[in-house]
Amino acid sequence: MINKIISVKEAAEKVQDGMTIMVGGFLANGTPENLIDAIVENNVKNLTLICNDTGFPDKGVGKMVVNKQFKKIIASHVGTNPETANQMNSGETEVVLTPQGTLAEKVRCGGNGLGGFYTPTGIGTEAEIGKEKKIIDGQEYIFELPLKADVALLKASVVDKKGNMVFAKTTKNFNPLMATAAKVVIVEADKIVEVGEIDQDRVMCSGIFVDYIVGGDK
Amino acid sequence: MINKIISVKEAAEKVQDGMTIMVGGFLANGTPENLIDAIVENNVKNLTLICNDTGFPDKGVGKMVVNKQFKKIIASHVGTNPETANQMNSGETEVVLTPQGTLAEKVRCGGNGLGGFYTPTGIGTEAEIGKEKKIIDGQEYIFELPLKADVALLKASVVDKKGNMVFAKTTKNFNPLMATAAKVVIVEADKIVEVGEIDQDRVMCSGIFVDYIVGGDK
Amino acid sequence: MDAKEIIARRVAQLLKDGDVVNLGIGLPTMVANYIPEDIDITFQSENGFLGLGPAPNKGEEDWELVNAGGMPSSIIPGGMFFDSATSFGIIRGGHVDATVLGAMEVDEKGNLANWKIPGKMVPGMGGAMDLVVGANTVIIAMVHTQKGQPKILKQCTLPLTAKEQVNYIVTEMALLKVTNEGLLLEELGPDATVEDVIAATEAKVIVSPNVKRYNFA
Amino acid sequence: MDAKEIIARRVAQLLKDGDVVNLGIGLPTMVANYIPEDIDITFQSENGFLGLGPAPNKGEEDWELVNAGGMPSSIIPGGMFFDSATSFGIIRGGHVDATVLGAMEVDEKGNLANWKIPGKMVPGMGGAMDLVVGANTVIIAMVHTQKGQPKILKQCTLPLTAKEQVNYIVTEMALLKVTNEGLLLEELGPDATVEDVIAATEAKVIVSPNVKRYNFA
Repeated sequence: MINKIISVKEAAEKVQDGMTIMVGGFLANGTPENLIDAIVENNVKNLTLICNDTGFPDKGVGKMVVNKQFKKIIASHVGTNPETANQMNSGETEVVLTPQGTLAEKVRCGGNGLGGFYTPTGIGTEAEIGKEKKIIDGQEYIFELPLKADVALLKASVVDKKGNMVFAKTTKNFNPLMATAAKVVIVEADKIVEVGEIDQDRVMCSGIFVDYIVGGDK
Repeated sequence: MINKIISVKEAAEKVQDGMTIMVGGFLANGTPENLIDAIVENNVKNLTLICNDTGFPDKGVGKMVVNKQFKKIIASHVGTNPETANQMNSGETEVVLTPQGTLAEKVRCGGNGLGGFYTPTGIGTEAEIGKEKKIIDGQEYIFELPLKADVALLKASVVDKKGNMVFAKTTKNFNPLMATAAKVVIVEADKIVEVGEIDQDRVMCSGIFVDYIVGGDK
Repeated sequence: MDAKEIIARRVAQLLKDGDVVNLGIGLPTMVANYIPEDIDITFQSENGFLGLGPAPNKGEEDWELVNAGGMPSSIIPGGMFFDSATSFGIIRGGHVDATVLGAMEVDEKGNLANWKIPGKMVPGMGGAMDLVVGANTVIIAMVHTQKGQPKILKQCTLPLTAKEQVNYIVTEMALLKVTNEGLLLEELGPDATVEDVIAATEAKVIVSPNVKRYNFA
Repeated sequence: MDAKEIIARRVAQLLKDGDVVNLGIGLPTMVANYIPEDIDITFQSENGFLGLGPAPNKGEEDWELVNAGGMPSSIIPGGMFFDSATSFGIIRGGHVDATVLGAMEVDEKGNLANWKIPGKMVPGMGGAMDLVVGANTVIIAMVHTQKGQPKILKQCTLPLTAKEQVNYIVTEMALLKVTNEGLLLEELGPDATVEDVIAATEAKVIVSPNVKRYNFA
C-alpha cells in the first residue's frame, strides 16, 4: 500500500506560486488550519482561491487573505473578512462572487467529468452577467462551467491510511466535493486510523481521491 | 408528526394509468418487490418506466414488463429480461436506452432543480443521435435533460417514521437519487424504526423526500 | 411585544405541518421560537444539515456543529448532515417549502434585494440567490421601514437577489401578499391602520376587501 | 495455460500499484486473480462500491452485496458504498485509472463496439459507454478472433460503444497499443508469431522494432 502520510511542511510545499487551490470549509468550519498556517509561512503568492467564503482575518483561509497570497478569489461570501473587501476595492485581488449552490455544483461538475450545467439561480441578477442563458421547458437558466484546481486542501475528522474520510457533523460542506476536483488532494486529519477501522457504510468520501494525509494528532 | 405509514395496497393505488414511475434497484437489487407485486395485481397500464434495467421476468420491475404495463421504458440495460426485447421488437413498448451514468445524472438533475447538463459519454455513438452537442474547453459534450416522475418506488433497509433511509450495501444505487425526483415518493422498508433510532451520520437519504412508507415486517 | 416578535410570530403562522423551512440569519431565526407544539417543522441549514435545533447552552457549544451563520447549533433526532452540493440540490430542487429572509428592498413585482450595496457593502450572496429561487414559498420578514424610509418599493434600486420570487412580506405593520396585480394587504399588525401601511409603503398597496388583524390568540 | 488465463495474466501486469480499476463481466473479471501480492489495486463496481473483493463461498452469499453483474460479491476493508450518480461521477471524472472490457469489435483508431448487434441483440450499453469515456486507460481483453474471423478491424461495423478511446488490446496472441499511427504490436503471446498476429488481424499491424514475448516469470 502506498504511504500517503507526509508532514504538514511537505504538504504545504505542494502549493506553489500561481496555482489554483480549493479549500474546504464554511466560515472556517471544516477548514484545515494547520495546512493554512504552513502555507502562510511559505508565503507563496498569486494564488487563485476557490472556497465558500474567505473565513475570518485570524481563522481559516482568511489568514492567507491577510497575507495577500491571492490574486483571485472565487467565493459565495466574503463579508466576514474585511481584508477581502479592502483588497477587492484596491484592485489588488479579483473577487468573483458566485451563488453558494452554483459554486458547490461547479466544483462537483469539475470533479465528475461533466462539461457544465444549467441553473435557475441568479436569473435577473448580476450573477447572470456575461453568461449564456437558455430556456428549457419554459424556464430560463444560466449556463455554468466546471471548476477544477491544482491542489485541494481538505479537513476531515477521521481518515484511514488509504485516505477514506469521515467528516464530523457540519464540517462536511465543500470537503467531499473538492476531493474530486483537484489534481493533488491533501487532507488534514484530526485522527488517522488503520484501513478497515472505518465501516464501509461510514466512509463519507473515498480515499481514492486523496494523495496525501497530514496531521492525526488530535 | 404526519403519519407516512400506509399499506402496500394503498401505496400501489398511487400509481395510476399513464403515469411515469421511477423504480430503484440494479438488476432487482434494491427494488421494492412487494410494491411491484401489488402494482402487477392492480394491472394499471400505459406506464412509463425509468429504471436502471428491467430486472428479470420473475424479479424486480421485470414482473411489470411481463404483465405488459409499460408503454415506454427508459433504462440503461434490458438484456436480463427477454420479455423487454420481445415487446420492443413487436413495437408494443418504446425502449429508450441511456448510458447508466447519464441516466443516474439525469435523475439527479431532475431532483436537484437543474435544467440540464453536458456529458462526454456517448460522443460518436448512437447515444448522441438527436441531441444537441457543444464543444467546451476543446472537448465535445452531449446535452442531457433532467428526468422526473409522478411516483418513485424505492427500497430501503431501515426507515424511520419520518422516512429517513438507510440502504444496505449495494442496494443504494438509484434509490436516493429517485427519492428527489418524483412528485410522490414511496419507500418499502425492511424495518421501520422510531425517529432518532438512526444516527444523523448514518442517514443516507432524508425523510423530507418521502411521502409514504410501507412494509417494515422483515 | 416588540416589532421583531410580532413579525416572527406572524411568519410562524404561515408555516404548515410537515414543512421544510430555511430561516435566514437575524430576525428570521426568531421564527423558530414561535412554532406551535403540534406543528412539525424541519429546519434546513444550508451549510449542511436538516433538523436544525435550538442554540446550545453556554459552555455546551460544539464548533463542529454550526448553523449557516457559523454559530454553534444543534440537530434534532431525525435530522441528517450532508455536503454543500446535496444541500443546494435540496434547495434548488424545490424540496424546501419555505424560506424566510430579511430584505434591504423588496418591490411590488416580488423582486428582492438583500445582498449588496454597490460601493459600500459587497459581502456576497452566499446561499440567498439559490434559496429565493428554489424555495416554494419566499417570505420576507423585516421591519416595515428603514429609518422612516420605505423598503417596500415600486421598483428595487439595489442589485437584485432574485427576480419576482417573493410571495409574502411580513412586517410589524402588515402582511402583504405578492400577486400579479401588485401587493395585496391581507392583514394588519397590532397597531397599524390601512392608512399607516399605505403611507409607509412606496409600492402601490391593494387593500383586501376583508383585511384582518394579526391574531396571536 | 488457456487463452483466457494468458489474457488475464497479461492484463494484470498492465495495472499499477494504487490503481483504481473497473473490470467488465466475464473474462475481464479473471484479471483480479492475477494481481501480484505487492500491488494494491482498488476495484470499482459501477453498481455502487469501491473495494470489490472475491466472490463469496457457496452458502455465504449476501444478495444485498452484488457486483455489476448482479452476482453476490464482497467488499474489502477500506472500501465504501455509494449511489449510482456518485459511482459514475467517479468514472466520468477520471478517477478510474483503468477499465478492462471485452469487445465484439475494436478497430485501429481505438473505436470499440461491444453493446449491440442490430436486429439480433440489443441489451443496452449499461455503464460501458461511461466507463470507456471516463477511465484513463481502456484495456480490451478478448480472444483474438471470433470463430476464426478477425475482431480487430480496420473499422468497426457494429454500433460503437465509444469513439477512439481504447488504449490497449490484449489477446492470447498479442498486446497491441493504439497509437496515432495505428496498432503497435508490442508483445506476442506465448505461442504466436508476428505473422500469426498479422494474419489474424484485419487492421494494419505496426510491428514494434523491439517486440517482446509475454513474460509470466
